[in-house]
Amino acid sequence: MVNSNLITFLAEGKVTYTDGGTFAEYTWLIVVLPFIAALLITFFGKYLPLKGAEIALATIGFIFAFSSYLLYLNVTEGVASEFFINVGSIGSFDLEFGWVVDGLSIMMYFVVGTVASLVFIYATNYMQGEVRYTFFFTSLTLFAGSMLVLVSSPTLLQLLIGWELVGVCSYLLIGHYWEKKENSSAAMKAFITNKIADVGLMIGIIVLALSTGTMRISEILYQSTHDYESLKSVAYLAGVLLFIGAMGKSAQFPLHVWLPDAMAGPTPVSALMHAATMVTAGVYLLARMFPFYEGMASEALDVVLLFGVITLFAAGMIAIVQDDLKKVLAYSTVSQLGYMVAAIGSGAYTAALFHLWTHAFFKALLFLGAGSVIHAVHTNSMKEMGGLKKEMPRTYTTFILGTIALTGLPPLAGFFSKDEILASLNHGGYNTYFAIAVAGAFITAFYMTRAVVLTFFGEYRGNGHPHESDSMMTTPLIVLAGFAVTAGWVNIPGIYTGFTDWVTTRKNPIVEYHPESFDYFALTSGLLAGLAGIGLAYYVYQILGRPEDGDEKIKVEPIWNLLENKYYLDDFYFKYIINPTKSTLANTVDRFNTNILDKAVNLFGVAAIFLGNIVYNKFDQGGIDKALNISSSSTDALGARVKLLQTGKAQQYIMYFLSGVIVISLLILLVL
Amino acid sequence: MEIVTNNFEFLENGLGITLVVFLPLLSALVVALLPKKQELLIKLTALGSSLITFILSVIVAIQFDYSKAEQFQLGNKLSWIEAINSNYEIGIDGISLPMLLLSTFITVLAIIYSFEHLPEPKSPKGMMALILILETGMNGTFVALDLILFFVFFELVLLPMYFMIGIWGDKTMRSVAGLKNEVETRLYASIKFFVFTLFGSAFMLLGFLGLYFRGAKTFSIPELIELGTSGAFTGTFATLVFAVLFLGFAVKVPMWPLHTWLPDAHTAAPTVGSVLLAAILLKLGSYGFVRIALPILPEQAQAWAPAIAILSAIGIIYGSLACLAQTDLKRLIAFSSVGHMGFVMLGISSLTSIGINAAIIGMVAHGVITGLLFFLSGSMAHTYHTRDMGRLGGNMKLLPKTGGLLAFTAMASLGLPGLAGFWGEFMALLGAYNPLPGLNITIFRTSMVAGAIGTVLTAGYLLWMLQRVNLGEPNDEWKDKKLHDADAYELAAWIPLVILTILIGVFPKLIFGSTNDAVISLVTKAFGG
Amino acid sequence: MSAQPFLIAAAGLFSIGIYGILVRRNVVMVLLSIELILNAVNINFVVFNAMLGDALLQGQIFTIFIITIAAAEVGIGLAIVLMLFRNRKTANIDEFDLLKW
Amino acid sequence: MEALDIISYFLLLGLLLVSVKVVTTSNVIHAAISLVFTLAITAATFLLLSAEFVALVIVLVYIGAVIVLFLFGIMITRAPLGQNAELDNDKNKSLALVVSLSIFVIFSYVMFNTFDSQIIVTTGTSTELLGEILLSRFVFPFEVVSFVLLAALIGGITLARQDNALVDENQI
Repeated sequence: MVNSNLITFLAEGKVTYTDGGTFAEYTWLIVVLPFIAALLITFFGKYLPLKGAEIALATIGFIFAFSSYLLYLNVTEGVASEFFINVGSIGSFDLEFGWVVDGLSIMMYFVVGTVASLVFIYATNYMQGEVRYTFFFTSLTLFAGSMLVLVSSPTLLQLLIGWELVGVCSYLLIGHYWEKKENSSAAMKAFITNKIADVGLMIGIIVLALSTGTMRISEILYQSTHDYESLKSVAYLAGVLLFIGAMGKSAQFPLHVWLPDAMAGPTPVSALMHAATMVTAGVYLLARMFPFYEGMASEALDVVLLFGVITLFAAGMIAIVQDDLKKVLAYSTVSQLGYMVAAIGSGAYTAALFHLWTHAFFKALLFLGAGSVIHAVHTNSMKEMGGLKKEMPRTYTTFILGTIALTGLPPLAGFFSKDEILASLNHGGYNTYFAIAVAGAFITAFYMTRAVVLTFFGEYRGNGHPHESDSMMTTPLIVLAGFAVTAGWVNIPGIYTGFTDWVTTRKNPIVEYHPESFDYFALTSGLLAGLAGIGLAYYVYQILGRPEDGDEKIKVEPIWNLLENKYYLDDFYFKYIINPTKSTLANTVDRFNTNILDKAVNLFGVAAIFLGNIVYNKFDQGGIDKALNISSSSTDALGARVKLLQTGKAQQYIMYFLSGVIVISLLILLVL
Repeated sequence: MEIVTNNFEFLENGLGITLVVFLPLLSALVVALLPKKQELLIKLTALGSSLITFILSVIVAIQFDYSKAEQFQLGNKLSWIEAINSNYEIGIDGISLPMLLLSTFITVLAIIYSFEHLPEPKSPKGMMALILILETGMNGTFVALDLILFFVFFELVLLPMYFMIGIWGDKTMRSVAGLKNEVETRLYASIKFFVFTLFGSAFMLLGFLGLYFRGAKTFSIPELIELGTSGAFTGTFATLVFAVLFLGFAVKVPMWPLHTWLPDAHTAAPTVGSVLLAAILLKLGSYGFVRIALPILPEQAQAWAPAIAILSAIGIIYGSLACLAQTDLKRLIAFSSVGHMGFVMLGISSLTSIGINAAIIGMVAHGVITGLLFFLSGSMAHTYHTRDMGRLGGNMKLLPKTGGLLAFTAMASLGLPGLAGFWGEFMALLGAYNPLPGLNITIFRTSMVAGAIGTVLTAGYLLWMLQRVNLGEPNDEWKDKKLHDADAYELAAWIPLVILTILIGVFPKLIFGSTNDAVISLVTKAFGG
Repeated sequence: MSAQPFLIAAAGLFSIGIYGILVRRNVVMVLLSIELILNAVNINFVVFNAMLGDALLQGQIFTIFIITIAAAEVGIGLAIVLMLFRNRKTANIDEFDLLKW
Repeated sequence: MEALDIISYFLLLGLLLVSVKVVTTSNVIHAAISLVFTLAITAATFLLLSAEFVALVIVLVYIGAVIVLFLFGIMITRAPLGQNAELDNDKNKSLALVVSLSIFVIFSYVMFNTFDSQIIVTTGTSTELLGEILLSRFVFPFEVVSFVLLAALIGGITLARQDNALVDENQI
């Protein structure tokens, strides 16, 4: 019998919907390549002149080129295709991988490709001479690859896979300097926090998959825009669960705690993680599932909005009190992610993605700039910086551009995106949230100005003589600064709104507010808040003087303490969740295991032995065995005598033998 | 593509599987007859025979008709004990095939590892013979289609494992709760293992006999399945039989609270013993559920399923929490087995095709991953002469290869998507969310949430283990010691597992392609869909 | 002529041989006694042959074989005795306890 | 009672007497000589039973060769020649006597009760017939026996040979 069934194991991809030409078919290349590259770097990187960095650079360069061309295709023709590969079926359920090429994913490809390429170039210089240089590039490549797996996924399954792979890579990268315990702890914290959120995502995916009967995102979105009853009944639950997942990756309050700690990793990692890869995953997920939210789970969007707004305010407040330059930026990221999530919550799909897009560039710029500074002064603490304006002009200029973009002054990128979010909030009638968002803009401007003043203005307070960084590091800064200035120009209300068309959900059209022209109320509020923030911070830190250790000029003690302790969230987690689990509960279980279960088993054994002893001593030994013992002891005694017969002498043996013969013969003769 | 015509027709009609089962036993005899001093010859004989067995099982897998995966194939039925109508009936279907392959595969690796790495007393002759006998027991259990035959093989594995733990086990003394005097770890563990599992299987045999007398005086599993699915076993009788079968299989799995033999056995066992114990022996229990308990007693399975789900959920949480309290590396991994097998049992208890598929891939994945974890921890315990995680640390620096693999395996074990462990966990939860209609949905969803929380705890203890063992600066006491990183034999045993982990993770069809039809047919037959 | 006296005499010879095996200490003497026993058997064979009037003379042929084997046995036996004597400096059978474990 | 009967009684009585001498004498040489007599009487008995070829073989092989071998054995093992009180194991004597007498009684009882037939005394020689049978019907066992002899020959030489390489010096 010929058996072809092993061959049917090989599956076929299936094109379901395409208008992007055949080029999109090869998108799998950019997803798979990083993994191959990571393998190559691991095994051969050591032997190459750049210690494996060249493979990473080539890979990421290819991804950049490929995604740029995709973006070009998208801008010119519009692409929306999906490809599926069956990797197994369970029950009637198909497990599929694949890749989706549409506006949203292409935008993400491009962001990942651009930011990652620049970060990689930067890292070749920044990480020079550091431990595990080659492995760093392996992880970095994997990190980018995992993000591509995530954003290219046409099924929830692959999304989950990419999601967790990103988590693992972040673990590897944050814990890069694992010789120190706080670094490995930070890595662990990131992973576990994300894992907790992933539980939400996982259950959400399970709920969605089982109520729709498919894992294909497009299919789920189709059902949610067509009023499928089975999906409707669980939509709110699923929506919230997915959002819990997004809260982990996108660092929403109160699961944001891992992100500032993640600064333990090398700065390029922070830049990549905060701008392009990890933290955008949550926003990406919400955007990807937006038709579902809009169509069926609009109540869940309220939750999203609430948490987004809380996050943007709370994180911004903490950023004000941070002394660590990178942590200021980290909390700023959390805050900006809050903006994006709030935008999604308010139904402003494009605005959220637009902010993601601009934020990716200027936040990468800020991080790399901070890295350049840290590289020069060998410390993270702003208390030991200052006056670097003169020493590091290129870093300073680009950092200032990034800051302006972040604070949202026109005509830089952040202005347009933040304005659109504010406009959406205003348009949706969320007055309180709008006010908080404007306050957030003020806070953003305040802490960024504070950071700039403390870092670049005044006198140098640190040790040694800082120098401008190498051109390998400053070039990416300059490129990113270019993006930070121009990235916002792709979506100017009333002038050019191409970005809206890039990322539009072609297959499951959505209804969203999109400003035709500037919302001047929102614009003015945001702009004024930003300017006020800059002004106040400049006044406090530059005019009134720099804060010395713990001696801020204006300080409201309780609030300050609350902020310094990060709302006591970490303490709370440690005191009431982690420690009870890790010590109390775990030890209880362990004690239960040894002292109750194990003891029960052992006692069972002991009881059996005890019972056995009774039976043995009283009944067996005293009764049956006594008789047996007598026979045995007599056997023993006999044996002791018979033993003497065992002389080893042939004659005696013959004698015994013959005696036996005689006895047997007599028996035969006499008896028979 | 030209399809290769079948050159192995002579292996059909049961010869192939029979060889897979009994070739190891034969070579164990050969090994036993070889002089003790011919160590290399002994090792090569064992390796050769296990390789041939593995190749035979691969040939069997190629011969297997995947379009009829729900049928028992390539088997035979020969008269054996006519007095009780017990036959030498063997065969494989889509469910047993992956398990058979796993068993033959892991055995090869175990033998490769044992080439150079045997604890005192070395004696490769004894170890090789025991491993091969063990393989016969394991393979036999997976192909047996007769309850008595199944029982014989099921019990056959106990003896070699008992000796492995008892002879090559941990020789330190330990105190035991409930006992006054300290006992030798290996002694306590081996006896506990033996008596505990024998206790369960004694009841199981009782159940088999009950089925025999109440059924059509047959021990044949396919016939009993026909009987069972047509509703022959009902009422108190069926409850009792399921209870005893449950006891027998649950001890082997092991399910909470019948798990306490496992940590001790694993801690005391030599590396190869732990690997085989974790990779294959535990699967015999869950395989028994899928092969015997569910299809023969479907009604009872439905009645018991919520209880099993609750116990599994407890097992998952409990195992993970217990892991967090461990200081002994091997004991931690042993407890992680309790958690992982909890996922397997959760999948089975859902009685859906998704859940049972999940259980099978979970079994394979657990076999591969935990097997590798035990390889690694055993090797480390051998190198450092301690399993105390408080003293380890900086392993990545001291033994980079072992450390790297340990990190990889820990990631796989915590259910990282893209690696084998993910499917079992995720799909089990998927199955538990929507169990078989008619089952208490609240219980199952609660169990699912507990399982999901368990994944977090799993990640927690594994990362914590990594942090304590792998990361950080090495302890001072290792500074001047010469520590040997993984050698060629170890890598040869480990790398295939790594590759398999990735392969199954990326392409689960390797397992599902074989199991799915069989599982669907099982569920349809037993539970009507 | 009755066969009984011959047979009884052979039995006697046999018993005497056994007595010799049992009491003699010198190995050579034991071998001598064994010859007696063999001789008793020979007599029996020949007597039975005569008694039955076998046309094939099987009794006698067996006797010839026995004699041949006996010769061989003596040769080997004496060689073993020689060996033992060389190694142990004695030929007394009760000083050997080689049959004990 | 015929003459042959009387002769046979005498012969058998003599046979028993000299054989007793073989096992009782305390002189090894005497024992060997007694064995010679025993065998000679046996040969005579065989003649009486019209087995003249076997009788001849006994005389040639036993008396001619085996006894010589025995004498050699006696000499080589340096058994004390002449009277030797230690030749017998006195502890065993009574028991041995009981055993051998019992065996004698049992055997003779069985023989006496089982075989009461007469001996057919033939006249003329059976040697020619014996030769024919031996080389026709029994030729194969005959050859086998010759091989046994050869093996015994080689074995005897191997065993008795004094080989320094094979024997540990200390044991000699």
